[in-house]
Amino acid sequence: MPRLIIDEREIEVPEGTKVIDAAEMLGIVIPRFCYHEALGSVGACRMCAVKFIQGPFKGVQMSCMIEAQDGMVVSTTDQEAVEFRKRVIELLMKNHPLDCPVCDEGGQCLLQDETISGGHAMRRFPGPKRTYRDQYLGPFIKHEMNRCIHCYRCSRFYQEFAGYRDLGPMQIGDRLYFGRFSDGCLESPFSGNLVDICPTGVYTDKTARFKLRRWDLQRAPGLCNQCSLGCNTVANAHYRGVMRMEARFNRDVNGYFLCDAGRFGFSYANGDPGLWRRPLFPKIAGEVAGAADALSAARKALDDIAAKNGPGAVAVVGSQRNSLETQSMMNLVCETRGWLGPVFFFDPAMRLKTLSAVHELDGEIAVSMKQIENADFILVVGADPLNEAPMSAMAIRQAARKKAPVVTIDPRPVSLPCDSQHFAVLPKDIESYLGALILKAMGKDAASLGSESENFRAYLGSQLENFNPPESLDQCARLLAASSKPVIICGTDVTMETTPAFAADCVRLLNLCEKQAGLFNLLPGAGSFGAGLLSRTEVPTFADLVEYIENGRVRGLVFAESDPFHCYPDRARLESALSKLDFFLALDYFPSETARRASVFYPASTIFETGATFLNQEGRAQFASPVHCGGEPIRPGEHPPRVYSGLVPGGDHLPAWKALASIAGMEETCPDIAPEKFVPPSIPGFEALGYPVDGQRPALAKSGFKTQWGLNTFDKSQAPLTFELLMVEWIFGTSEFSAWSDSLAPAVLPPLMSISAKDAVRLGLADKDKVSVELAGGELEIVVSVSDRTAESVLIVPRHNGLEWQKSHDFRVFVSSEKIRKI
Amino acid sequence: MSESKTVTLNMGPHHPATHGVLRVVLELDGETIVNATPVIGYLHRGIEKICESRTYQQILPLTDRLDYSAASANNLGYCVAVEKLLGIEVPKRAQYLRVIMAEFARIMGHHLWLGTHALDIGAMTVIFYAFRDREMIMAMNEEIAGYRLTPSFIRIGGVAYEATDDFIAKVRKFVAWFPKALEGYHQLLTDNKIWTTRTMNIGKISAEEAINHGLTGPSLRGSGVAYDVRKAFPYSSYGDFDFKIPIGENGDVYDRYLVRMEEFKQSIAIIAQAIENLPSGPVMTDNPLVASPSQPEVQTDISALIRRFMVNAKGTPVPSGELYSAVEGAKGELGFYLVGDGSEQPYRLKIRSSCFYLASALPRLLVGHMVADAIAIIGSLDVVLGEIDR
Amino acid sequence: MEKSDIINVSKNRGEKGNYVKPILKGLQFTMGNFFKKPVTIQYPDQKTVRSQRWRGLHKLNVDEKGELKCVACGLCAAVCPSQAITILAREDEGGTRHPEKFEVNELRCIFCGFCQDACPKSAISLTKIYEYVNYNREDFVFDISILKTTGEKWNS
Amino acid sequence: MLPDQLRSKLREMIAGAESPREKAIDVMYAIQELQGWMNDEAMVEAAQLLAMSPLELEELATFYDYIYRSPVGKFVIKVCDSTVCWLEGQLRLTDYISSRLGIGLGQTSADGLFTLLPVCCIGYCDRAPAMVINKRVYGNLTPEKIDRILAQLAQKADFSGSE
Repeated sequence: MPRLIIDEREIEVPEGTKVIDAAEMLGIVIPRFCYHEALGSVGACRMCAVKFIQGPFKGVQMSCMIEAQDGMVVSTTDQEAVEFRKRVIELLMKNHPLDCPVCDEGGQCLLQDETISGGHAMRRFPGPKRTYRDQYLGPFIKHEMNRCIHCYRCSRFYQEFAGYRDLGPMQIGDRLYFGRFSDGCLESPFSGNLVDICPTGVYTDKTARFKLRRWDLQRAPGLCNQCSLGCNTVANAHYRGVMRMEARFNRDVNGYFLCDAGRFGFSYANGDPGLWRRPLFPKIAGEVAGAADALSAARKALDDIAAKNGPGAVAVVGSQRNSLETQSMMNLVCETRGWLGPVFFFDPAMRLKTLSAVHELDGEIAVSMKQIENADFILVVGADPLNEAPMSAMAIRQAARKKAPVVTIDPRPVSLPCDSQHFAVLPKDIESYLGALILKAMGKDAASLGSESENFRAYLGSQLENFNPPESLDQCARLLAASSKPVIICGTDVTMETTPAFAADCVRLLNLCEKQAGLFNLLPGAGSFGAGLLSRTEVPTFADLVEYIENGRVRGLVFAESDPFHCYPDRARLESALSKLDFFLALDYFPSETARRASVFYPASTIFETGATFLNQEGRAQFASPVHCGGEPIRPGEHPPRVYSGLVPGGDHLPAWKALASIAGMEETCPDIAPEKFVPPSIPGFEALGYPVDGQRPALAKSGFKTQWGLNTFDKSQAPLTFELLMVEWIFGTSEFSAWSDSLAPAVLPPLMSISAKDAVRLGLADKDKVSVELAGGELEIVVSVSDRTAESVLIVPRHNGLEWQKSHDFRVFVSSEKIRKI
Repeated sequence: MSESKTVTLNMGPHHPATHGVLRVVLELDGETIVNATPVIGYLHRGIEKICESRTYQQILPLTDRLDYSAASANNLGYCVAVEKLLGIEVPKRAQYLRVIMAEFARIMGHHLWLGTHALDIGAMTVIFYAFRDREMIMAMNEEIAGYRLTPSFIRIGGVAYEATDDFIAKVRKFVAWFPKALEGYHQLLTDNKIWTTRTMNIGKISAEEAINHGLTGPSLRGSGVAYDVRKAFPYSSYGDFDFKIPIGENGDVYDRYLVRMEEFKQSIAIIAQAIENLPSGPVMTDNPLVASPSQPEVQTDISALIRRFMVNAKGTPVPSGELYSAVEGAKGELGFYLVGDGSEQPYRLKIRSSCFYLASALPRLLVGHMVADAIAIIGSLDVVLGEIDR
Repeated sequence: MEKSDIINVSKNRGEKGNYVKPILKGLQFTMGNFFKKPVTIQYPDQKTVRSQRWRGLHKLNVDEKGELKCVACGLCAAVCPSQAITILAREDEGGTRHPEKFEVNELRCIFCGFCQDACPKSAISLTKIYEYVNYNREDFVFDISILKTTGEKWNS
Repeated sequence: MLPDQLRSKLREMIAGAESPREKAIDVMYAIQELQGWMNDEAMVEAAQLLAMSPLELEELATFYDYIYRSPVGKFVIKVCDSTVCWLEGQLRLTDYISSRLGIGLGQTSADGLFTLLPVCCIGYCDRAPAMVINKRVYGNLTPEKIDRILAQLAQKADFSGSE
């Protein structure tokens, strides 16, 4: 560990630390443009010059290019270095246009800050400035190339870090241009990070264009709740609306970056009737009512049903986007009042998968995204990281950049922003491939590993009887055997019920072989981990609940941040079931069909208005602070308010969990927010933490081998010439957030059904053909995309908001070949 | 059987002789004051708290509104404090212009005191002449700063604008003319028997007591203590000027009157020296963190534009540290206790208001006097509620 | 402090017993001024001239084409100590930035002139108008249309 | 868009390389030889052949002065604008050429014969000022010499690649 002296202060830093980072550890921020911790150093901008007084280097050098070494004495304030930096900034400013007043970056601009701090005050160069033509870069990013200072951060991020190949540096010298080959949308779903990473205003946020200045914003550390990763954000609000999102640094979770779905998918939370669609007023039977009236009406109706038909006639339905607070309150309400629920899952299989994924994960095998980046072998099973949890794909790329092999086993044509070996296999075969791979990697000497290994071999022996693994699997097994820190990324969307548990035990087996293997599950939503923790076994899923409604057992429903019209595969049945109910209440912030039909609708507040805790898929509890108080957005002409009001208009919205407490008559008895009272004591780790719990991973008990994989209920049989209809997620266009965030709409691609090349030949279909698939509920018309990376005998269809996939009538559907017709 | 009972008299807050919204609760035994309690806070605007959420530049107009009768002196006090914390040097020309503005502010403040104080006691004439001359200074404020009462002319790092020729001509004219006007005030009051009878040996306070009560400015000097911040801790080039500190002997209303009358004379002498020896050069520091560049620069030079942007939008980051810095305001020692935390906004700004100490001495001064004398005593202390209440 | 810096004003103070002489002296001063031209003027019939630097009502300046110079950068709103300025920007068809809304609440304003000092485009300036009346407080919230023509209402 | 013959020749060329990318310059030269410059369609096709994104090829194409992304004349005059040539009066000579041909830097003469471009050091400093026309280097330039060279070239219509 080298020790060096910077500005007369001594510090000891880890081997390989750059001098610029060593100084930052001391709180000395050396000016920089091109250097970024995530991107590394290139020494392009010459801004981080410091004077090396003693040691192996002498004189003015770039602190980002030199690693800290013993005996170094560095001065950042030396006159020579200061003068050097002043000249550099003067040169960088040579071509910068007179743009600050019209530039959105103004006020949060690194170039502005460094110009001031560098002491460059007067332009001396009288010559003309070079100018460029700007490009159209899609709906999210505005390109203004004249402002560029040629630091290369954008192309380094875009090409090297994120792994996309359509934006980069062109020309040389003074003509250097960062852009695309021709105008068009950026292909990367991480393009929004260009806004954060650009030290000046070349790339600005188009969704927030000209709407704000940094100093006008209310900012708060927030969370992205669109997938299970729980990336950290900074939410920026203005005029009671969320205006933009920035990534917030969290070394263990998302690092410095954020995906575009998370960054631009916030407008659902804004409620200006003219611009956005968020419902802001409580409604009783479709008529606008006061908040208190709506709550008391709901309370009375539910009490009546409970009194007449017993408490079990009322059920509480949640979803994958509930916060931990809502989930805990639903649990508490159901326990106290005897109501049925809480129902977190629509699909019974998904419930099983989530529960096993959550309960099989323990503190020893769970890994964070940071650990994925440092893995030396990555095995993706039944997961499509880029579509299900985009930032995990970014983490995989970082591992791949460090030469970690990436293997994907999935029916989908999984594509990652890095080289990977793909095995297109049916969901039922994923375990066989995984098992065979692990078995081969364990090698012969693993026989001595103990009973777990024996069980595993015995189980696999039966499974692999008729299984002929391809050659390439042997190659992968050798790489896995050679690795020391492999990570298995296991999905829950298309896998069998047992796969998450199986994957967990595979990880444990690898650990028996003296590896530090890790498991990283991808769950269906931000609240999935909490739902898995708090789900009680006797509680039915929504699929069961529909039956109860039909046979009259359940007469009243509460939907807490839940929209079955989005998730339930049989719309006709759902409509008739809901019409049979005496009463149902919707607590939501989406203008969903459920909210529209509800007997009473109460507009719950969003994550931006009332803080919320989420457990991400590795069990890390994180708290999103509220950023604004909510209420009706201030329209132009209303600010500053001319009339005094103690209450923000429309600002009395409660979060779903508080509304629920009030409806259940528990606002008196309900504990004030405190996790140890909320979360049942059966889940360890919360009682020691105060509220809000943030950034910590409550200790997950060591669970050990479960070997539950023998108890497979999954029907593996599939008639010949039938296709399994696999419903999958896309990064844009399938989630509820995407459905109601108009800001994401331009990025949503039309739905495509992916089939394998062989199947396409068999069915006589070609790429871009439009087909009609006959389902139980009607015909589904969709364009075909043929890929040789898709597994055979599956039809892969996104749960696209522009597609009426709710005709499929069941969560698992098979379609025979004659039902697929080209039109 | 006779019972002795005191009468409580509420003087103010809307009383023509309390000059603002000062309220004094008087307890009277007959016509003699046995107890007096000043009540303040009717003009409280929370300036100190507002300062914590404003940039250093934005605070400046607020300081105008402390002792609004002598606004430039407050500007100067605040700017000197911030500049000390920033560690920047103000150009000499700006320092001289500041002195001119601050001394004009003192004269303006004394004009207001003289006119209203005499009016309270019954001498109606003086206020017309005092205000006639005060108007001339206001016109000069307007000429150089664009505003009459609250010029906000002195800015952090210098002054807002260059002095115009017209301004300098006006100052010269005023300097030449004012001693004559001052002679007029003396003619009207100084030897007048009614005036001396109403003021001599009224509201007497000894030097020791005055110090103990924290009195500063003319009220302290009236008791014979030669303390003036301009001499004791010279700032803004006050050391360059030749002027004298007037002191009294008796510490009564009349001596305080005489001290202020002499201060008129000294102030005008300072202005005369400053305007004649006005150095050439810039009127604003060239420190890029402080100075907002000129309009032509901003419209052609991106570096200047960025400076404009940062200075106005973000403000000037001031190093962390704390200091107390005082100037001699029209009423006494006006101190600014400033705590910087490295950001663009002060962590705390405490204003040492000289008037607050003057008002707190009222119970001591009033007791034993007649109600009618209370008017003379309050007037002689020259309190301004804008500064007390803040 | 040096002795020479101090001047004792109470030295010549004495109980002067004469009522008449000082009063005559005062009267002499008054009579001396009695026949002089008055320094006051007959406001509002007569008005004094405001200085070039006078800080009166705001005005939004226009360029040669008659379009607002303002680009809605927001500096004036940021620097305003009394938060009297509200700006919303919009993007026109050509992608340039314009003020969608520019409001100055003249009742909040303290006329410090920081806005015109801050403006990088010389788009906002303070006029010499210091007399302004309205029947409603709301009418003192000046929007673009009023600010463009500030003063026409009261000058006519 | 590319002629089939050329395409198969390019495929062959790429197949012989360890990684396709290393042939990027040769492919572009080959295409340029045929059609004079690299237009957008040719870029996209070449990128496909090389398994690169069009942008990646563009990065290379625009980096090199000898690959033209816009149409050029028959003779491309590249005057060296580096230090030594500058010292020896490059600016004067460039002005001379541009006034003689009636074109500025980066322009092509109306008859389509000449294009004038600045270029970074061509390693001919000992005979500065220097220029390159197509593949031939000329040093020790004087106005008279330039007159001679240009007249010669204008006559020689099929001056294409003599060394």
